[in-house]
Amino acid sequence: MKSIEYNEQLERDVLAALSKPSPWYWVALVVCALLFVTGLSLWLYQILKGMGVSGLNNPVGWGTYITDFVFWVGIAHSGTLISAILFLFRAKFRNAFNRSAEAMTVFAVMTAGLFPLIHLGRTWFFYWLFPYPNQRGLWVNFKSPLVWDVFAVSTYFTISLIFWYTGLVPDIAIVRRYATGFRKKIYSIFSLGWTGSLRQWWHYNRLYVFLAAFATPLVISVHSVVSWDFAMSIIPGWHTTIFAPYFVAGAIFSGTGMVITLVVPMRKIFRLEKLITINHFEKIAQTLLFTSLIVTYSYIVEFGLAFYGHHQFEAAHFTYRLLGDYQVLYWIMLFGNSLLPLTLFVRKLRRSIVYLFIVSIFVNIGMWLERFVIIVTSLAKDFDPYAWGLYKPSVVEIGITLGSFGMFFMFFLIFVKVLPVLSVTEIKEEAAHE
Amino acid sequence: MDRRNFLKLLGISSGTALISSCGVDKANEKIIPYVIPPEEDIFVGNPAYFTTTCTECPANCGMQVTANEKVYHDVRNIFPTKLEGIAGHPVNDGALCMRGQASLFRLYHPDRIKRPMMRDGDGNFRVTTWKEAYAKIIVELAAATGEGKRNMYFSGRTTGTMSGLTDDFCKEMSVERLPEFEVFSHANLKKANDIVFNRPEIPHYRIENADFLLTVGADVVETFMNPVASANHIQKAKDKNNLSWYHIEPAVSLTGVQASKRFAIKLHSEVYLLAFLLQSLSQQNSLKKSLPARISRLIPDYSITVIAERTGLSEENLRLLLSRFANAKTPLIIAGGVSTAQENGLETAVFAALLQWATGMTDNTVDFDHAENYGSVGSMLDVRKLEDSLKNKQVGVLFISRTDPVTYLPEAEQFVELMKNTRLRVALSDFMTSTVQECDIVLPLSHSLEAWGDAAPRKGIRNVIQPAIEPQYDTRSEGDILLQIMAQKSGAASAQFYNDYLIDKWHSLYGEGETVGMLERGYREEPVPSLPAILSGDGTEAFLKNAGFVVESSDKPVLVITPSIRAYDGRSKVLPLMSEIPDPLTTITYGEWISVSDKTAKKMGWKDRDEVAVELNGVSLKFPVKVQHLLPENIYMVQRDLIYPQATPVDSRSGEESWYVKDISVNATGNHIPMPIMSGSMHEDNRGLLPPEEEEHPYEHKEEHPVGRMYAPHEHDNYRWGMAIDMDSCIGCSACVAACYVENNLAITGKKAHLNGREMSWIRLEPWVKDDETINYDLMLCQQCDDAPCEPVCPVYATYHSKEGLNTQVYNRCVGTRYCSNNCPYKVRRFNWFDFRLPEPWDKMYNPEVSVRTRGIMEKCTFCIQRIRHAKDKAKDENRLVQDGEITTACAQTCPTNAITFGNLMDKNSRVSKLAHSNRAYRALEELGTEPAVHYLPKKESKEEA
Amino acid sequence: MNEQFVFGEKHEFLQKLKDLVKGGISPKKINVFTPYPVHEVEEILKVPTSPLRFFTLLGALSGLFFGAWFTAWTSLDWPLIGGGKPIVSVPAFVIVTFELTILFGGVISFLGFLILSKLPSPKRIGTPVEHGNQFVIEIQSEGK
Amino acid sequence: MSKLQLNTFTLGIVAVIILGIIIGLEYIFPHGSGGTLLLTLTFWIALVQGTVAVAAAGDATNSKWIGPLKKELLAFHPLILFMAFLFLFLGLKMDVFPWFENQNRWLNTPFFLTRNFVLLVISYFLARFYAKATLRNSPNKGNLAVLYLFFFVFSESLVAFDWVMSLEYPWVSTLFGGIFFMESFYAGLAIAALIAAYYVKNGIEDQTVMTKVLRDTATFTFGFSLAWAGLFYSQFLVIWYGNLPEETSYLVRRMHYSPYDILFYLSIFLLFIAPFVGLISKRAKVIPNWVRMIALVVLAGVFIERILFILPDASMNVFSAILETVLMGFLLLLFFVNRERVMGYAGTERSDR
Repeated sequence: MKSIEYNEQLERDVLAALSKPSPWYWVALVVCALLFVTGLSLWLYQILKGMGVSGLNNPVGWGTYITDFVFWVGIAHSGTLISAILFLFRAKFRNAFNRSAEAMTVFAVMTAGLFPLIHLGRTWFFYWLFPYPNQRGLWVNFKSPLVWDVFAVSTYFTISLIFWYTGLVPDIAIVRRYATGFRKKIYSIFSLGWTGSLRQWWHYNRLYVFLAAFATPLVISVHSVVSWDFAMSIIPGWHTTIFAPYFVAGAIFSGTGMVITLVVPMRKIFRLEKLITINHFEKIAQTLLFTSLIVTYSYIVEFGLAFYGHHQFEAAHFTYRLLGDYQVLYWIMLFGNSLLPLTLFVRKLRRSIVYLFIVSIFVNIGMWLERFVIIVTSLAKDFDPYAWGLYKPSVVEIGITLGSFGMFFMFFLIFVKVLPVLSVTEIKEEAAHE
Repeated sequence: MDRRNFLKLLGISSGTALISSCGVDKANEKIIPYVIPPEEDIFVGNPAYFTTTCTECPANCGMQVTANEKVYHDVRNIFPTKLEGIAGHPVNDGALCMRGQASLFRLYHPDRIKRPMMRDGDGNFRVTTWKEAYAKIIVELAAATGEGKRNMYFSGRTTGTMSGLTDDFCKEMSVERLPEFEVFSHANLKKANDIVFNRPEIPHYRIENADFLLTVGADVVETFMNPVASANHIQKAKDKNNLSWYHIEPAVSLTGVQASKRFAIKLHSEVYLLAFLLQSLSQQNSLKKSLPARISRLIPDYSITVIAERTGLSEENLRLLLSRFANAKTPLIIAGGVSTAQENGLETAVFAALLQWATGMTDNTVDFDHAENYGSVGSMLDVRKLEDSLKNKQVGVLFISRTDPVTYLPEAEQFVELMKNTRLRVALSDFMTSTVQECDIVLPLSHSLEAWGDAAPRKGIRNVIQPAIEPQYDTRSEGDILLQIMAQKSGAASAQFYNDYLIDKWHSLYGEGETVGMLERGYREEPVPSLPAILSGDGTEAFLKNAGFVVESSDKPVLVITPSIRAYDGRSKVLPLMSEIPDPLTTITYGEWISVSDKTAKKMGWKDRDEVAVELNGVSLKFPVKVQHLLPENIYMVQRDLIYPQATPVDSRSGEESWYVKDISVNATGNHIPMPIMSGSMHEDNRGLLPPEEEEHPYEHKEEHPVGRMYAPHEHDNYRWGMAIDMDSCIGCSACVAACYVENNLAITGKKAHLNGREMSWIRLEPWVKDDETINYDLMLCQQCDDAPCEPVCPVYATYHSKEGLNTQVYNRCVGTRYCSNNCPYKVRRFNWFDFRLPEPWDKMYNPEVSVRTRGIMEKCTFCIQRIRHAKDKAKDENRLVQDGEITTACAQTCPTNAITFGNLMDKNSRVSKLAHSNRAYRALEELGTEPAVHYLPKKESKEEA
Repeated sequence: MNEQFVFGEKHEFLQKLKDLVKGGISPKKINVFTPYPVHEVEEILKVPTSPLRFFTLLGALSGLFFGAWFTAWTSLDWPLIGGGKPIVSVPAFVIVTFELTILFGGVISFLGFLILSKLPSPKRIGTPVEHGNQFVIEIQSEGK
Repeated sequence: MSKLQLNTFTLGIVAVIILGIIIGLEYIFPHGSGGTLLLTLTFWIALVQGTVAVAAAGDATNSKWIGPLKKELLAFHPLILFMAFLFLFLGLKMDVFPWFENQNRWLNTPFFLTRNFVLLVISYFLARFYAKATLRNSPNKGNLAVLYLFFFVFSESLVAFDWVMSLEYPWVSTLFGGIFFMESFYAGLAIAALIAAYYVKNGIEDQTVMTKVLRDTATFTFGFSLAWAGLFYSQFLVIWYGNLPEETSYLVRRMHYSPYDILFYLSIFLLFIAPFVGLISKRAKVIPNWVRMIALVVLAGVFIERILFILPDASMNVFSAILETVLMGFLLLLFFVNRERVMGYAGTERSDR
């Protein structure tokens, strides 16, 4: 088949996704939007009444909100992993996923970014977290991990956005070619008047490499910073050196899980089986397995060393995690994060889309629970037994959490209808190589 | 009639500094409210101080009121904002208990009766005028006498001038004054002293002079007589003559666990123990005074083994007690509480009295001359008499003043019925109690902080009661009411004011000058004739002849009613703070519970919060369980304010009621009741909050690992504020907690918040069960760590470390990330989950020097930084440094045993540095390297005692 | 008038390009349009490495120095003790500095890209140039 | 070079002799011998396991870049067995460990020796199977690679926790294991870079391929300098920030006391700054001499850091330390020179690229 025809075909296949949406699409979109709105109104209610509407209490100052924050940041990470790290490693299978993964990153960071604000006691002063000249003569405390968060997350958002958009420009130019009327105008504007001239490609390639090169250490730093929100404190179960790499791996793990969760239905609905093949899935499954092993390794090390010396508090804490009030969550987490992924050693299972989808769901749940367990159990029982107490999420917290899912999927649904879900240009380039 | 004019009457120009305070006469001007001038934002002046007396319980501690000038509802006025004990006061010497600290909540209580009321035709209360009410009373009184009925005046404990006035009133109006009604009447003690010494009184126990104290059931640091004084004196005795204090009790009480040694004794068997002590001591003739033969031969004589078996005390413990008595120079035994309020409580009291006498009782340990002023207090017998005369419809007008029999008496319904047999029922009260509900005329009383008066807690002491604020409602003092009724009857144009009456009395008693002195000090000590107590052979012999040692202790379940340190007999329940602060023994705040022995609980498989139904003579009461360590098996405890023992036997000899409820059955209902238990766990397992035990030091590797620091400690220039807390002196009375609440405007969050773990206390008392032998406490508050983990994590510098070593919290900078609280190993930071505000008019008591926190911010103890600021300003004016002892925190100030020492650690000679560097001192969770500024001195192990 | 060569297949296009360069037409006069990046073109036309890297370097360094200075300066501006840590806690400040390095580096690289490749170009947005999936060689004719 | 060509048997003999000499040294210079032995063990195990791990990682992620060097890297795998036996002799030096006096459930001599020995042996056999498979290019090479990496991670972690961290008992850092296997991999890469540089310099093998390999190894070395910095910083920052006495003691002793502080900063320079700055530019990555130098710097860094880990807790004997290092270096050289035979022993026919 002549490459030019192949390319035309390819463009049609991918852009088919942008055609008129089915009723089901609208249903899904509306459901997500409603969830999103509910979440927002609950947040407003919380602002007016006070943090008391959450289940948080004296020992347990952080709960569902911070869990959600870490969870969404984690989701974001695989996007960068797939687009940047795999790009640097010249791993071929990335271009089946990178576009949607990058979109996922952007939306996930947006979602995550809300939670630090939601969990503030006085949200209306959130801007105090940013360093700006003020007549109080006060700056922010750069020693505080939360300030590191502010910088890490905002940097991460900016860079991911740029990275995503850069990759999009040539593809938008393609859509421009197909679009008509008003939409054509919009696409023209966002294509920045891309021509595909030598000069453009020349700088474009460099930029892409540089952005990838920046994104890679960035993604690692971001989740390290997130992990340090906990590791910097002295609470048993939080204060441990392995946290940074452990959280990074966990993040990529959960993110990869989410990629699968998103791409499997997308592939089915938009009939992209030709472009997103089983082999691609096998690769992504291997990533899942690999990161799962790292996470498991961290679990084992954490546990082992807790009982290694006479570290009374650590030992007490991990016993509590294992057998205490939250043990059920912990065991579910272990199943989803450590046991189930092991089955991916079996090639047949690796290559079964349905099975992968199921595993990915468990991974999402497991990773959410992991953060929850780490955050809550450590706070619930720390040094002073008198101050021990339990936490359980309130309706408001659950509502806002669901709202965040609504927000994320709403954006994703909009994305799949307005932008090419695969990197057409890269697939062309890839095809030309063979 | 305001202070100024009154002082004029006293013949003192308002210029003279009446009370040692600069602000006082300014304050006087401000007693009359006036609309505020434009610049309403500047109003925090220096506070004014008044001396007065606490009327929250019969102990009558001397109080110094701090009144702040502030704007309330656009009106500038002065408001009492803090109560503290008068330093050097013979009763409480500067200290105040938690109830006293909280009594401001009574002053500003929204539920107070605000105007006189009268029951109209259809039986509803309607507002009336005083005149009308008086008129009705006068008419009814006359009518009743006409019918040949008896009018009666039934009141709570009344002392001082008021007592005299009441007599005048009763004579004038032909009313019988009944013996006063107190739940804790201590009738057996009075009776016993009558038998043994012909002195039907409760002596003043001078614990400070004892070198060995044996308390038998008497909860001396909770409610017995004057707990503040007792605690204070126990500490004095510890310092002076190295007192060792043993406590014997059938149940378990805070007092018990605070004693240097505690013995659990079988129910009713105290009397055997005392008898045994008497006998054995006289046999080894180590008695200071030997009992006359005719008495000693009547004292049962049992072998040590029998006694050991009867009492449940081990033989060596018995020997230990004997040797203690034998070797003590000035031993003191105090029986009371649960040990005398029982079937053979009288015997117990008598033997205790005999033991007192025989072991060399002198006026400096058991002082009858300064006997506690309980003479006019009646017993259950008197109540029965009243009930009889009500039954026979002999009562015309019944005055019920400052007491609530319907709530506290057994068979309340019956009493309500009986009351109906009167022509008219007049209530003098500040609250709509169940008794007041049953009356026809309600005369609202002013709070003692709104009225003049005096009190005589014990012979030889006269306390001043003077107002710190105008009456907030149309209320009057009892004195005024009685005088006005009399005046209205005699048709006088205007009645004499009670304070005029007082002046006359005081002038006639002490003369003008002395009166002023008394007002300045707040009290006056007057000489009393000394009349040594002599053993009355006949009385004692007569009693012993037919004394019954009948009641044997049994293994059936028994419900023991104990007094409550928070509610006293129940009267202090109306103070919301008393439910907010945990019960020191169980750490329960709101609601009721039944204490179940841990052994019983294990056997029955009950856990905290399981609901049980207690069947006692037909009635079934439901309580959630609180497992209580140290409580003997089959013994259940419920606090006095929660239930009244229905129909428990009353001792016909003394009128004392028994607090033991027998033949009960307790079964689980299967329900699970949410109950706010503040303590997450009672077991410390060597986490470093209590001092680590020598034998198994949890940080043995310390030496092989040099204590490392990543960065150098930072500088302090003149001050590093620190604290030393002596847990050996601390008696767990929680007065410090209450003081902190009032001083720092802490929020009252309520039961729901407590169930969600959202209490706001900045300082808390943590009980730890030590290997099922005893309960040790630590007092946890912000440790003001030098390397505070909470500080660096705050993104906005809302908390940071001051040069003076204070871990400060900037309320208006805080955005509420709660990271600091997460990272605080002591968990002493508190977050404002909602806008916790005191409802009006309680907000009148807010301390204007401390900001009231809004929702969404973190708050914490800062060593009463407002007080530090004041002292430093003062020092700065006189350009010098703050002296040691010049400032103290609210918690330290009110501590009856001075367990808390606050000061400057940079000053090597300050009391706090000395204590901090004493070899006893340790710091909480020291191995975390947080460098706390709070140093603890552990409770001395009772081993050292034996 | 520029002369244009249009190809459907990559190899034909590259072949022609090679010939043209051999044919002595200076690479400066040649412009090509491709549907996706073709690295061979750069080799054939001897295009030097993109100057974009200087923007990147500039961005990264400015971020680095700004971060290092800003964290230290703000802390010293009002020195507040926290947890006994030094006022200027380098280990803690490394992080923010690092993030700023990346932020500046990334953003300035992007701007550099826009500047260098003359994007966005209003002209092209107005009337887009479409070559579809074809490979186009454009040679500026003499005189111009 | 060709002088060093030996047959398999002689190679074995030489290995045994060297083993004997090293043991001997421990007895000739008993003072501080425990520390010296630990140094030799921890450093060289990192190298030999690392080289195999690098090859395995290539197969696990089936990225082609390392292919051309596979055989060279795998040539060292028999030395894992060598180290395993050398390790056994640590059994005679257990007194270097503070917990030797009061042993507990995990830290007691028999269990300590067996678990580590067994893990090493297992990882040896896996390395061997993997080497066979990959050179035969058999389909399950990928799985074997993963399996090897799995055990590599665990045995290196135990090297970290058991051999080194327990010198500071009861001090713990959960990241210690991670740092160790990461460094081992780092060292493996450095060796790969050395070989690539050597090939390019002496024009052995296909130059275009080798230059590419050189660039890739260099790039990865560069990347790992960052990764190392990341892990080091993660551990440092947590301890620094927490400032818990029983945790800081470890760092304080190495940062605030001479001479360790020099080693401390030196290792940071050798393992992070030098390779990062040295290899940041695209051009530098293909200059054989330069890359070789950086590679040696990295290896030196790992060596220095091992000293830094061990020396504060277990004294060393300088002379025997040097001698042992030289001997081991020689042994590695031998195995490299005789890679064809070793691989032959590993049961592969000459594979042609």
